[in-house]
Amino acid sequence: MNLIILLAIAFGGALITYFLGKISQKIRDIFAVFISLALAVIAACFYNVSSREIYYTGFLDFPFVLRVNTFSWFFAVTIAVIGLFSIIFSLNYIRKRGNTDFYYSMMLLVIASMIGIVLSGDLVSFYIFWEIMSWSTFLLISYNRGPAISAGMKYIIMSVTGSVVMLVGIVSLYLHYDTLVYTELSGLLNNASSGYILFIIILFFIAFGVKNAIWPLHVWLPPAHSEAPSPFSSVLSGILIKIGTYGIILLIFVIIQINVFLNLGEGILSVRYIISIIGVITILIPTFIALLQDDAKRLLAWSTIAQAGYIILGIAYGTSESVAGGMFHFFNHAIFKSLLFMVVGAVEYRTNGVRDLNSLGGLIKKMPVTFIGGLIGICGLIGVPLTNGFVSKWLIYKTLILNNSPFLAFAALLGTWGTILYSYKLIHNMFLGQLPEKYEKIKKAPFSMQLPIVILSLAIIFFGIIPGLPLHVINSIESGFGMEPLTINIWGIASDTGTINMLNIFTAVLVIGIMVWLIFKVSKKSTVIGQYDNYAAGTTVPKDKYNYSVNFYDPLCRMISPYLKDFIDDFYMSLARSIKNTGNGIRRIYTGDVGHYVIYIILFLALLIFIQINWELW
Amino acid sequence: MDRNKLGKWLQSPGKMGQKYSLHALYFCTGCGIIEIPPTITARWDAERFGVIPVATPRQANLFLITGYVSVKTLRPIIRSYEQMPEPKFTVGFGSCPINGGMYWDSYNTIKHLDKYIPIDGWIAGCMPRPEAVFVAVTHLWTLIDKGMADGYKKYREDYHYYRENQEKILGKLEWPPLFSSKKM
Amino acid sequence: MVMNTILEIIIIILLAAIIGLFFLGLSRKIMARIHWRYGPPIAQPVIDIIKLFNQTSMSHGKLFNFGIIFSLSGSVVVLLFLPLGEMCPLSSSGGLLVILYCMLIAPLGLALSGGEAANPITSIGISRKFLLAFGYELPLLLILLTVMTHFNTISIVDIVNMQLQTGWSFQHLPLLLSGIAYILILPAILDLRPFELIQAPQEISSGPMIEYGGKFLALATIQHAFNVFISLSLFTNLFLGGAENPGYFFLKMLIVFIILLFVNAVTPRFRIEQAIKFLWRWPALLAFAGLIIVSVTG
Amino acid sequence: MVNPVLLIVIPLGLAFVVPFFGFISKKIEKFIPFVALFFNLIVSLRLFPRVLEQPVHVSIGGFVPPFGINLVAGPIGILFTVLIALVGFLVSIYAFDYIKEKDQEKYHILYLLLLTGATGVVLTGDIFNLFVFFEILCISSYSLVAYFGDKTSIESAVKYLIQGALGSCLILMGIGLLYGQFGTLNMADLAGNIKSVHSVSIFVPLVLFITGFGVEAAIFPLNAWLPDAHSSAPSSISAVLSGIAIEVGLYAMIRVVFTLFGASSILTFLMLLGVITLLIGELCAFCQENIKRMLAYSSIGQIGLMLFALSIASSYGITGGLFQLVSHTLGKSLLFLAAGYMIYRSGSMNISSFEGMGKRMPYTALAFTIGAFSIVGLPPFIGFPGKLMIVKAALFEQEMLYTVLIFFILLATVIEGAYYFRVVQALYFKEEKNTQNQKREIAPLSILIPIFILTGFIVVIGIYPKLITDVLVSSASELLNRADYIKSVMP
Repeated sequence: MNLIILLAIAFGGALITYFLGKISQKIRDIFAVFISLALAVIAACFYNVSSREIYYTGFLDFPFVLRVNTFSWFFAVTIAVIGLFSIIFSLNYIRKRGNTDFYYSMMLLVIASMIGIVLSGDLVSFYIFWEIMSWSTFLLISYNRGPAISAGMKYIIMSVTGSVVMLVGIVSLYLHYDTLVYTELSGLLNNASSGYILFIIILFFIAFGVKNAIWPLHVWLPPAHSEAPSPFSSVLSGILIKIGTYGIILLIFVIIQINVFLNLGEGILSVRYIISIIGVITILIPTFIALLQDDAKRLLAWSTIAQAGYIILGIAYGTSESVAGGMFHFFNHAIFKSLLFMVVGAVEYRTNGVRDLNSLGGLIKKMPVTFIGGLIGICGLIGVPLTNGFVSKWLIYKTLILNNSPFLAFAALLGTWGTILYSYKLIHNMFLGQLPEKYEKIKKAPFSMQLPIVILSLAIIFFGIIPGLPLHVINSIESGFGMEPLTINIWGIASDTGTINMLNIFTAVLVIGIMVWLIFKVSKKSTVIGQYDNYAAGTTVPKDKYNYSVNFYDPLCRMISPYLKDFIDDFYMSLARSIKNTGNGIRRIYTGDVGHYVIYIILFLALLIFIQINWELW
Repeated sequence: MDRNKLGKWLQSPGKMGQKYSLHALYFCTGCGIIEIPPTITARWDAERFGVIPVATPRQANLFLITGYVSVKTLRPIIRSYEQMPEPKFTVGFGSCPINGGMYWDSYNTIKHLDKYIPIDGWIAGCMPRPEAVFVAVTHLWTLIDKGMADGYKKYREDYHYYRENQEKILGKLEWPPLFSSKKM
Repeated sequence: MVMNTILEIIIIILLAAIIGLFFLGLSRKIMARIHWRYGPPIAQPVIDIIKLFNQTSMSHGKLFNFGIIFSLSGSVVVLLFLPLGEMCPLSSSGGLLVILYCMLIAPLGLALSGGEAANPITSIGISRKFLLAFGYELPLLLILLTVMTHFNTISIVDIVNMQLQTGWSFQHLPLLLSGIAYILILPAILDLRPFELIQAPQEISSGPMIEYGGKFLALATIQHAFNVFISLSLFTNLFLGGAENPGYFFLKMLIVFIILLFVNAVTPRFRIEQAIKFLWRWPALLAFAGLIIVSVTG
Repeated sequence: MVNPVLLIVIPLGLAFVVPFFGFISKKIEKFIPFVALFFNLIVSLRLFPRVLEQPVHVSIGGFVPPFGINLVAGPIGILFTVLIALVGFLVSIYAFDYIKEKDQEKYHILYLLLLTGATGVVLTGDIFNLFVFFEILCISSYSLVAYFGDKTSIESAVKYLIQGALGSCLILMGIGLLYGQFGTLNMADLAGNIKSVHSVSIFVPLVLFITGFGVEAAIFPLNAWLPDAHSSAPSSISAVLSGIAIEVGLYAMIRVVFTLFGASSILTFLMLLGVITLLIGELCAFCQENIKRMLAYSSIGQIGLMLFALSIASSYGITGGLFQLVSHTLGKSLLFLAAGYMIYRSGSMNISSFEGMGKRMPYTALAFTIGAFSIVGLPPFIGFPGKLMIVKAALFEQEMLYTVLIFFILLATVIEGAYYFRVVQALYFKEEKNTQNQKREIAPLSILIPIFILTGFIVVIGIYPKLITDVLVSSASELLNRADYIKSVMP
């Protein structure tokens, strides 16, 4: 199987889907699912394959290189699988909306271009796929209309800014080293001056930072994630921003080698520390902002930024454990964040688009499976032991503590406690509390929504108990980067400085849980009562009013909200406004009076001659 | 007091538990509540009998109705009583719940509380002193020992009677009749 | 080997239950004595639990049941990570960080259970619980990081063993600061005054427990007892040299607990903002100073 | 043996017989440009391989260069010819259904004259001849701008006329000055005589040329006619004006600067001018609500970008600039054609009137979107290789100035993206306010075919730029090697 065939299937599938939709909606749905399934299966087949394919396509002088190794395999499979689930989830979600052909083909195009990015073996094809991803994402973000339009605008402008900056970096690399193929490029920068490396890092980091929503570049993400269709939000949050992560890993470990990267700068001012600190800021501020959100998807969007901060922190810190933690967290985040967006999407679907946390509640009685998905999702997000998020965070914390960076560790850990607050708020306000009367007749989510939710929930638990599987892959990626691999076993990590064994914890939790359950079961049975048989100081429970969800963390929010103005967003908006004002000002040059125009021409002429006569510049 | 005798404990721990851990819900309907603070604080210290005040009916198994019961307060009383887990005991405090007391001819006072919920014991007086509460508690112990503090069983058996009486006064009640929901 | 571990687990759980319930009883007794009352017998919590198990109870649904089970098992699991002398069944499974995370399970379980009860007062309690946890976690994290950085390990067993060689943590200056900070936040962890915000029976009718009756309340009480044991045991292990000897261990915990009870008996209680402000000011400052000293010197 | 003269003679001749055909049948008229330009396309494509080996010289009337009028069909000339013929041909198809006014024949005559002028400019080797063709181009475009005959179009045509005439006048003065000094009008001959532009007597004609051609090429601050003219002309003419006329102006300017004067010292100035033009064009376009004005300002910006790239005067730079030129010709023509039809249907040039067009006219809207993406420089469309090459050329110089300028250029690209994406969103993601027109209408084939062909070119060259890069490289070497040009014309 060639990589080019994989890409051809991906891109061709996207195109064909559009035209199939003109024939029959049903066939198109099946075809879209089939294509994404095929992508996932084929991508998975490349496990442990390491190959390169070079095509001289005549794109200027650049060869078109595709390559697969464990690193890109890991990302490709994650992308394909999450993509598959999102497509399955879309089946019902999108059915009643207009423009479904467009939706599916763009969805497949985004997935295809992401697979293209991770499989490309040189920076030009990387860039091409990158831009295809950018604009197709833009079209999908704007799909929902209304507020989605400005969200899409924000996204594409930031994205284009990032990518043009990256283009400068790519071209600069090409002019210096005359090649853009990773394998030839890697190691060449060993001899470059540190100033040049810094220049390259900054250029690339802006582009990847925009996509990965690193703190001062994150402003596009909250509106984009919240306004996009939910299945696409899960793609956005689960894998698309991780393409930024992929880029950063590519930059640090492939283009610039890790030892070069670690030796840039000294102590607290070294590049790795600065990026780590940026990562920590990315964790902390968005976590607190997420606390203040009332829109379920916007809350998750801010949470996505915060989790991306963990990934950046882990990768930039640069020890082999932290990098493993970062990459593992990428994988975990892809699972649980797309799961959470699907959960919110299912609720949104059944409640006809309500995602305001203040007006939902009590849906656990109506949508139990969705609730369980949400619960497991937030457990993974928080990192409760036995879910996958735990191991990755544990790795990051551990290496930060043992390498004497307790303040970074502190900030990261504090972020976790913020995560508990907002994620409980999310699940409480949607599923717990009193069920409003208008939702009494809600049905449970349809099968095509429950299936991905269930599978992803199981995956969270599975990889939480058996973290060895992904860590094994990550280990071989790391040894590919020339780093010291971790000592792992299937249940966890067994290094000298700290061991973790999920089997022990799992057994303990299981046994103790069963024991407690037995005690519970043996003792007197309890009567099941409804939500209106509730303590209300003896009075009857008022319907629709007896729910505490508005301003759930009001005391804290009152304390912190003055400090949490999103001034970065304001800054960008004022920048945009000032550009617009400048444009309006400059437009005045064209007065509409032809006399002025003639004067311009004469003045231009006269000025040039005058300059030449006086100073003889030319 | 017999609380230190291990033999009895081993015979029926459940019953002993009920006796010595009376978590009381004070329903401050009227002036009777004024006698409760001294009862539970340093002067008389009800906690040495295991009687402590709790906040919600769910945690309580002793229901003290302190003072006269107006029509308006009857509904919360019934509601709270029904929300308490079984076994549960009720004590009417003062003469008003017994027969209306000084409000015997008031148009909106409940004269015979035991028509609406079962009462396990009465403390007569206006007001009864805190010592009377202890007398009531010790009396309740003997009743529990003999298995005669069975108001909650009566309520279950004669639910129709009570519900009828309640609805006669209060009109149609908002909540569905009890004892129809299934066990789990 | 396996039998040994199982035996250890059973011993630890029983010991923790006994000590925890004893402490609960003791607290009521001591409080009564401070109030010039006779007070209930020490075993009163046990009596309560027996009674509660014999009562019927009302359940709001499956999650209502699951939450309390989850919560209690979470507490019990934490016990297995804490060294009690030589005994520490899960010593090789992640150390202090796992304890930190497992301590989450208990409040999360209660919160879920309370959430399904559909009672706004429960939600208020839960909200307070998380806020207060957020308040005390900030200093707590600093404290734990100070300890971990000082000993350069994340394993609590190693920390205890190192204290056997170098003396109690309290003897080292940065850890002394952290220890004081820990004592300041302990009432918040144990829901004692001046941080008794979560149950607050006079105000929000015992908060998350509001719908608990019968066996639910019994399990919650047991969970609380474990929580008392865990917090005190963690403090003792980290700062007071752990359990060279079970008797001493118990004594250390007792002394710390009695100090807390005295504070509990004589103070009123904070509002939630005041509590967070306090926690983010003094304990956090002390712990922060400790962490700076450790990271500069170590 | 095809002769480049045919490229000029046939359209010119056919232009004048259009009225005669009009006597026979009004319907035939509109096929005349179609036939002429199809012929041009075939001829120029036939010439292509030959030109790449060796530039083709034609001496009119048999006089050898310094004395007679000659045509020089080098790679750059033939590249332009192909572009002109291609876009002209497609626009002539577009005009079948688009131009429905009574006096069609004027349109067709002027249209053919415009393209003849453009072809003449790029093929001629004689500076006066260049001026003449340039005037043909300009005058026919003045008239075409006024084609609708309403107040705004006449006003903008007059504005255009005044500025254009001033520019032509300056060019003529420059020619006069040169002729007075050197006694020849042949470009190669003149170039052989001019060694440096330092002296005022040489510099003044240079500046006159730059200013004069700059007016047509819409260099800031000489470009004030452009937004008015482009927005009030018929859309097919806007496409040609924006896709061909200003590029030809730029060609003339570059040809003069590079070949005639060899003025490498003024290039830095031109480059700065290019960046300023780019920034001002994009900033002005950013706050436009009128779609055609927006596209017109965008053309100004693109011209600035091309001028910047061409002024780098390295092989990379000129290749990049020419690539950008090709991509702009294709992309902007497509945008004007697609927008033109949507304007025709909605009856308003406001961007808000485009809302919901994605549903009403899916194909046109799709083409517009692709054109917009291409102009912004997103792969896999033709704009991206151009942008890549320009960045490469600028960074290749390894000078601080270039690196700073390239960031400005990229900023301008972002601004450009912002307003194009706004239109794309209006097309697809905003509901039309007027609910009566929700009906789906497919444009007639004569509209769709040119649009689709242009879209096809944009996608294919975007994926496979090697299709034209070879030509561009040899064009660049033709522009750069002044001595070779002189030697080849005057052996």
